[in-house]
Amino acid sequence: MVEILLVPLITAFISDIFIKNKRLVWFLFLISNGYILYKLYSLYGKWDLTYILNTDYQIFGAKLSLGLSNNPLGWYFAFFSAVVTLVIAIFSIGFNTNSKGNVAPIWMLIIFANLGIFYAADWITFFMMWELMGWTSFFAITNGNTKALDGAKYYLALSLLGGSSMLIAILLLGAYTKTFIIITSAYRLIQLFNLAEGVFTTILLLFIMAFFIKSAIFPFYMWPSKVYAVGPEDYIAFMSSVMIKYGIYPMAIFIVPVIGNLQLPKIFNAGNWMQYFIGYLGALSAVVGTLLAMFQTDMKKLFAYSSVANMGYILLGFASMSIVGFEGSLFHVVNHIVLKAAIFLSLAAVVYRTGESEMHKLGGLVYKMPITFLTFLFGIIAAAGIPPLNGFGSKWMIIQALMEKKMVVLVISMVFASTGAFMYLFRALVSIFLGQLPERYKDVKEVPYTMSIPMIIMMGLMLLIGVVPGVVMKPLTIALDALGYKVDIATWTTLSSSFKNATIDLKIVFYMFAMGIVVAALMYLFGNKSETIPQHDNYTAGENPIEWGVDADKFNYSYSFYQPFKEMFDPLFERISIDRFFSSIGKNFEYISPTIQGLYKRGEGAVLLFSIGVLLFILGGWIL
Amino acid sequence: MKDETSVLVNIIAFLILFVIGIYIYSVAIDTGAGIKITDNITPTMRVADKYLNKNVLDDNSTYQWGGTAEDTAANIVTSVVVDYRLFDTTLEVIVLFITILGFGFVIPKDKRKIIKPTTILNRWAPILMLLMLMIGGYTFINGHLSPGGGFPAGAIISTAILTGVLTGRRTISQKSLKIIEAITGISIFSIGIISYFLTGSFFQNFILNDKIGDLFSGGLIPIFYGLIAFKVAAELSNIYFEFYEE
Amino acid sequence: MIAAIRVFGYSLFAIFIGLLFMGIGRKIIARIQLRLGPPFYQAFLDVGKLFARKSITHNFVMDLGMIMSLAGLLSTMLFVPVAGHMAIKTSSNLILIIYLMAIGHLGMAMAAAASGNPNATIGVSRALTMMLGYEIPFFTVMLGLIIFNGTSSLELIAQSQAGGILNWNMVKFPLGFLAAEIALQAIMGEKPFDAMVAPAEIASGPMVELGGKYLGLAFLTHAVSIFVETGIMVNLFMGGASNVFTFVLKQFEIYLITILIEAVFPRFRIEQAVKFLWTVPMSIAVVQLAIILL
Amino acid sequence: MNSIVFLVVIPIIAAFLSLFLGKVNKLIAYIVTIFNLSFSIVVLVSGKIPFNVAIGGWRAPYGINFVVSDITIFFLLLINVAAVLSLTTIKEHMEYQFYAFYFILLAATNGMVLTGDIFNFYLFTELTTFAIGGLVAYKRDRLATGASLKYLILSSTASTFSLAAIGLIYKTLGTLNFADIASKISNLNKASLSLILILFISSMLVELKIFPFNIWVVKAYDASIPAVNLFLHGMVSTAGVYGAIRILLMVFSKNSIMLSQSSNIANILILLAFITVIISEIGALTEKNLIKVLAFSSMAQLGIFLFGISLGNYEALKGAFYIVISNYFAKFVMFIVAKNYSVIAGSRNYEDMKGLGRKYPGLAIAFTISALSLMGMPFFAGFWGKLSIVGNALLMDKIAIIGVIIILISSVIEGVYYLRISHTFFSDGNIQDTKLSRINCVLPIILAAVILIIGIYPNSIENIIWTMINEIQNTPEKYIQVILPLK
Amino acid sequence: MTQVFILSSLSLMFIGLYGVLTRKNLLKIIIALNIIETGINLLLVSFGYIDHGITPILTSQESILNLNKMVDPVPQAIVLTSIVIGLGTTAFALALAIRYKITHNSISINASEEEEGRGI
Repeated sequence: MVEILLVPLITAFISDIFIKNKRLVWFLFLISNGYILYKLYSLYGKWDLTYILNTDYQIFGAKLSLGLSNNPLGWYFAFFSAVVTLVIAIFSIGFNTNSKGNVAPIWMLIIFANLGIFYAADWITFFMMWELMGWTSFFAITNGNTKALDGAKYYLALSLLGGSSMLIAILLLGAYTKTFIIITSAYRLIQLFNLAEGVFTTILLLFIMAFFIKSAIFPFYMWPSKVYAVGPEDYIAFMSSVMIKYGIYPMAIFIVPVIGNLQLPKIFNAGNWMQYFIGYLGALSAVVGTLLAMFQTDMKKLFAYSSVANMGYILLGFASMSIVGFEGSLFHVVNHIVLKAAIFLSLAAVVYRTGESEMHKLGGLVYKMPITFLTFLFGIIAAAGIPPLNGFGSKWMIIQALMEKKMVVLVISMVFASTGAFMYLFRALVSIFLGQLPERYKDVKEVPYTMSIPMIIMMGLMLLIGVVPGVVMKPLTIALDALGYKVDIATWTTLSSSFKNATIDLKIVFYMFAMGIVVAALMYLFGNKSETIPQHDNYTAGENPIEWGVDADKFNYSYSFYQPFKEMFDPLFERISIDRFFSSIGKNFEYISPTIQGLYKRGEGAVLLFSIGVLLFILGGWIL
Repeated sequence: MKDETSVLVNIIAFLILFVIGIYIYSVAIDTGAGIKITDNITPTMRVADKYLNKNVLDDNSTYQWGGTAEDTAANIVTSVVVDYRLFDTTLEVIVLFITILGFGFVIPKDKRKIIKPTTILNRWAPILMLLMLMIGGYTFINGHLSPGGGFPAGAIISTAILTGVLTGRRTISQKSLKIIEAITGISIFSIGIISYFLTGSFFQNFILNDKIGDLFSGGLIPIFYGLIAFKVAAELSNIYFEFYEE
Repeated sequence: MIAAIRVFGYSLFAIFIGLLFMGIGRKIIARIQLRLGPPFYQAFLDVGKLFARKSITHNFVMDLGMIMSLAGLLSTMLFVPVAGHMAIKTSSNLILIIYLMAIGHLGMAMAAAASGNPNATIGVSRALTMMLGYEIPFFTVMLGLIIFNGTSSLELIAQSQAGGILNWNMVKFPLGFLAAEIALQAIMGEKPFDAMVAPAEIASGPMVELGGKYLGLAFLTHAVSIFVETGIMVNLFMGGASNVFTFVLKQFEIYLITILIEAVFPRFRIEQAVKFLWTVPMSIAVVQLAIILL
Repeated sequence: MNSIVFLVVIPIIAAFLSLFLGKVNKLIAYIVTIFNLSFSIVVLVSGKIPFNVAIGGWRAPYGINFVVSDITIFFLLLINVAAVLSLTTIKEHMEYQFYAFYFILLAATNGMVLTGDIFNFYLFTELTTFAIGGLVAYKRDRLATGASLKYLILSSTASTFSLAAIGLIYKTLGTLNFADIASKISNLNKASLSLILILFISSMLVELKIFPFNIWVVKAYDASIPAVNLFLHGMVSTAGVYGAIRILLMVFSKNSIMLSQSSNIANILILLAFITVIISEIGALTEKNLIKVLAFSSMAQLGIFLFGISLGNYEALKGAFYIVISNYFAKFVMFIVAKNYSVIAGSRNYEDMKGLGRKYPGLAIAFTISALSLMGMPFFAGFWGKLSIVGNALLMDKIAIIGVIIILISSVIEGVYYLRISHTFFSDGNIQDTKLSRINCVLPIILAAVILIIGIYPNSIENIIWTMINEIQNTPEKYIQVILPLK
Repeated sequence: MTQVFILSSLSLMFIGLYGVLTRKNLLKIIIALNIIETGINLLLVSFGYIDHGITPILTSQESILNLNKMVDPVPQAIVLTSIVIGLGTTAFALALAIRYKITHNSISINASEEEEGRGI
């Protein structure tokens, strides 16, 4: 069991030594990812595997022992992120042939931490892996270019803050429940609820704060847009799809079971106040994420906010606290991993070829990069949750669960967010791929094979999960069953919810869609033949716009795409901005620090401060 | 010109001292149980009682004038300084060595011309130097009998050298002063090491059974005081030579 | 194989009914505007003419887009139970239908954007904003019905309104019906909310570059969308009739209401439309929801 | 056993000799330091610990005595190892005064750790102050004289306070020996005990770099040459830490770990500790000069150490020991790296050191590892310290909880500015390649490896620390009986 | 009688401390330091004071008899060393002050090291 963690560590060390020649390092990276995937596959089903390392370091009187256990939910998260990481690894071989910095060793360390987080048996190991992942991702994001620094600094400060709040929570938990094992601490925490409710809520809130920072939920939704815009694209594909789930995994394994069976009064007999707290935060991050995504001009920032929205959906699933909602959000975790990885791979391909990531400077790439366009289109359809592809299944289950629990406001915000999602996703499709092709990208070619094959694999994955959800739902339900949830094992193609005959068969949906295409194609062939003519000689009635001194892509309407819509929301966003609030905290510290340096620079008040110190001691004696 | 920050600093300083004073006063008149800082501890409870009765090694030994004791110095302060707590004094010598070394190291080397001495000083200089040397010698020789000791003796001897410097006569060169200083320092500590080899523990007095009161009593004390005197004299006169212009 | 024939039959029937409604609709609007108006079968003639004529396209994405839009609408139609029975025996889920409708809009929008004409992309952006506008009130109404009936399958909701006119949802939830009507107006893209096709400002928006068979496909898509939207309204609020004829008649009544409204109203600006949609129908729907919940 | 005094006498004799041996002084320095180190290792191995040496033959409360217990030998080793390592960084020829000051500093720090007499401890502190004053002023330029003078003024006022405290102790308890004071402290009046404590602690906190008393720190570190930085960090603050442990926890605290009955002094200490941490972290946030950043950070680490001690819980004390060890190794690496990089880049501003991490990856990685250990990141030595301090402070009273929260926030700030520095090392810059010999890359890598080993597998350090803690736990048997056998 | 000594030495110390805290000129600060030193020395000696005590020097047999009237020798030993420390600090500080005058061309304590031309 432990060799699955040792392999990435050793490869990280080796590739750090041979960091100079890229080809070997990235090849090693691919092989170790492949090995991890194979190992994870072989671990399926063996849920009692554990590995304990006893240290005689004493904390709260007891000797600390660090452990790894193959818990089913951890396996579920680890396996599907390993699948996607392998695909990204293939992609990044081609992508990194001529990139400056080499992020492979640090990335291997992150994968080590990733597996550690999913397999940690007790809180201390979990925290150790969590913090390791925190600072290694800082180095991966900056990776040598200094303009990435302030975004990465912002992320680092937030993740360290999250880490500290989690440390306090873990230690309080350890002190009051006398154990660090995750599962037993969950049960004892519930009993602790009626003893010391104040401590219970502080522990829970601190945990939730740490997980929300990592998963970019509402109060901390700003860092993805700052970080994804500056990091190396292939690593950002990994980060935006897999690393944003680190907050969700502990929510699923610890917070939801604890909140689930708390004997708290039910509000509108739907759930206790904590469920609503999580639900409303999820709804807020979905709505705010969607609105902000609409107004972005940089494509990576746009998809950063779309990740925030998707995390919101997952939280809404958790808030419903019904088994269908729980399954729906875990299913959405895998869906989001797959579709976000696909989208960011195609973005990486676009940036690899054009080097530009501002949407209004791009356009018309569909004719030059058809495979990238298709992946992006599939990604868009999946992200918007449109049936034939994988996004729909999980959103459907979450909406069903919320409706069944009559959490009306949450359902409405979810639907608002998913239709809004359709708006900004389509906006990205239009500005990057459709419309006029600017002059400077005339000679842009399709990405080489090593990069287009992973994209095709991703397309296939999305379609496969879309049509046959059992590929993900079956292992998920088996894992939940192993964990002790009363759940019936999902069939290959049907998804069911607890409403009266609310089961949908995605296979039939696919057939219906295919038949629709056949009928439409027949209608199309029935018509007369048509000839293709270049784009810019239509509305300009044959004249070439260049004679008017304007080049073609000036006619590309994509700069402020939803201008009227934006004006509706501008007054709202001017007044309250969480982003300004957090960065102002940072600014205050940086504002105070020169005054302190001034105090130490001249140093002539030394004796005065000495006597003030003595005074403090004396006053302490009288006052305290 | 009194700008307002310094006035503010004055007030703050005054306040701080005022509060400290009140605090000390309140501690002094405190009525709690236990020994207070104001009442003197009964003499027998103090460590000094053993030094006075010179019975540190075995508790009930007494001594007579002219008889012998574990430490035969008449001046008990000297016995404490140079015998019972000799290590402090050796460290004291090092403090002086370090500070004068630092002094010489840090002071800028722009030596000033010595103005021509007046005839009176010229005439009386040798007599004065002789007198100072005699008094210095006296103080450290019977430091263990009468008040005084190595440190004041060194200071007096250095004033002799100072008069030599003031009158412009070359009494002793700075180089030789440094050598004296080093030799005396090393010899102090080598005596300590010798006593370690002789008696098993450092700085132990290995000259015993001499009688209290006579000139050569007190074991190693006169030797130590002599060395200290010369060391202090050498160091202090080192300072004068920093300003002396050949 | 029979399933394929049934699907084909259903789609032809839907197209036929759709075009029929369009023709009759144009006739009625003409009559309201005191002019004779084209014969009711005019829509069939147009489609025939369009498919016969040669046409121009810019790239494969336009073709793919148009096919996808028609295919999307058709597959949505296949899930709407017509008078109780559907092309293929499966459960027709409301949420599924809402998301499937998005494919039609996606296809149309993609074709328009691929044409590279700025008017088209402006039209598409307005269409999508409008979609966000009408989606929320429409969904709130549906949410009320789903929670009331405890199921999200359209068939069961239709069957729950069996029996006389008295237990139709239209009667039981008049506010819900009113809100759904206003939202329907926007879904169909009729006059007060047709900022996206706005012929005056952006030369019929997305359809600006379409000619020949592409315009024909657009017509068919519009026809099928009329059929689907009115079909949903009938199932939700008018008890989804026992035989096909009454089903079509009810659909026509719904369509008639929208046509009448369309004939007399000027056009909203896009943000006015969205603001209106989010305030008036939304508040009615919320009141309806509150009634249902309490 | 009596020969332990050689540790102090030999360097002093070498100091006197250094006047004559101009060129060979460096060799003598190496010989004496290695003698000290090997001698303390021999004493450690000899297993006769704990034992007591009476200087001049006079038994304990009356004469001066040297005590060697577990804590003493541990800190002795730390100081002597630090001395040997910092000597390696001296490359160019130094005047003989430098070596004289160095020898005296070595003797004084060893003496501070060994001595069992409070006046002797005061004298050794004085010697350290003068030696440091001299070493800081070694460059004799504008910065060095200012820093040394202001340090001297502050430390001499502080020393008068401690002298007053010693006088009061002698007046009330009649003895100057640590063990004797420890056994007689309980029959002191509460108010006078807190007066004595205040006077003594305020002079000690100057050396422990705690907030109102540490104005001298940044100027002294910035003004002195890199070797002196290492002396300051390796020898002086370790001796200060030893002084705090010995005096606060063993002499004045009766048998309970809390600082004697006056718990409000402990509260004030906690308050000052976490104020120091937050202020020095904020101070370091926008500091450009690398040496000043390290000075601020060492103040913060000592603040956390004091916080750990004054919590009054043995596990928190264990955490404080971890912090001392991790800070000791980490700062060593950082100062050496700072020295090498500032030599290459020509200026102490870390922005001019861009790209050096790519030319000399060993140094930059060692710097990052020690930075992460200071931040308390897992898999590094600092984490274990932070874990037990935070864990136990959470269960204490309100002021401790506020303190822990502030310390965690400041460790976030520390993380931001340290990783920003190590990022500038690794980012691509144009540095003309002045050949830095490979050998001085070796030392930081070894020390970083030590930090990593402690971080990953803390068992070895854990047992050593527990032996020391149960010496503090039962001070009467372990310390007082050794010195004053039951009469 | 001891109150007089203690009070006078305390006042000496406070005057010295006030001087160190408030004066700007370095030489005045060093002098104030000296005042504190003498204050402390007087305080230490006064701790060992006994009413009508005699000096702890044995001059004859009968002085051995009235040992308990002798003043406590240990504070005097401590004072002896602390006087020399006072001397050392003052010498070293004065040397530094002279060099400070040259490098900062100003004798005031708040002449800053980094920025040029500040401080009187």
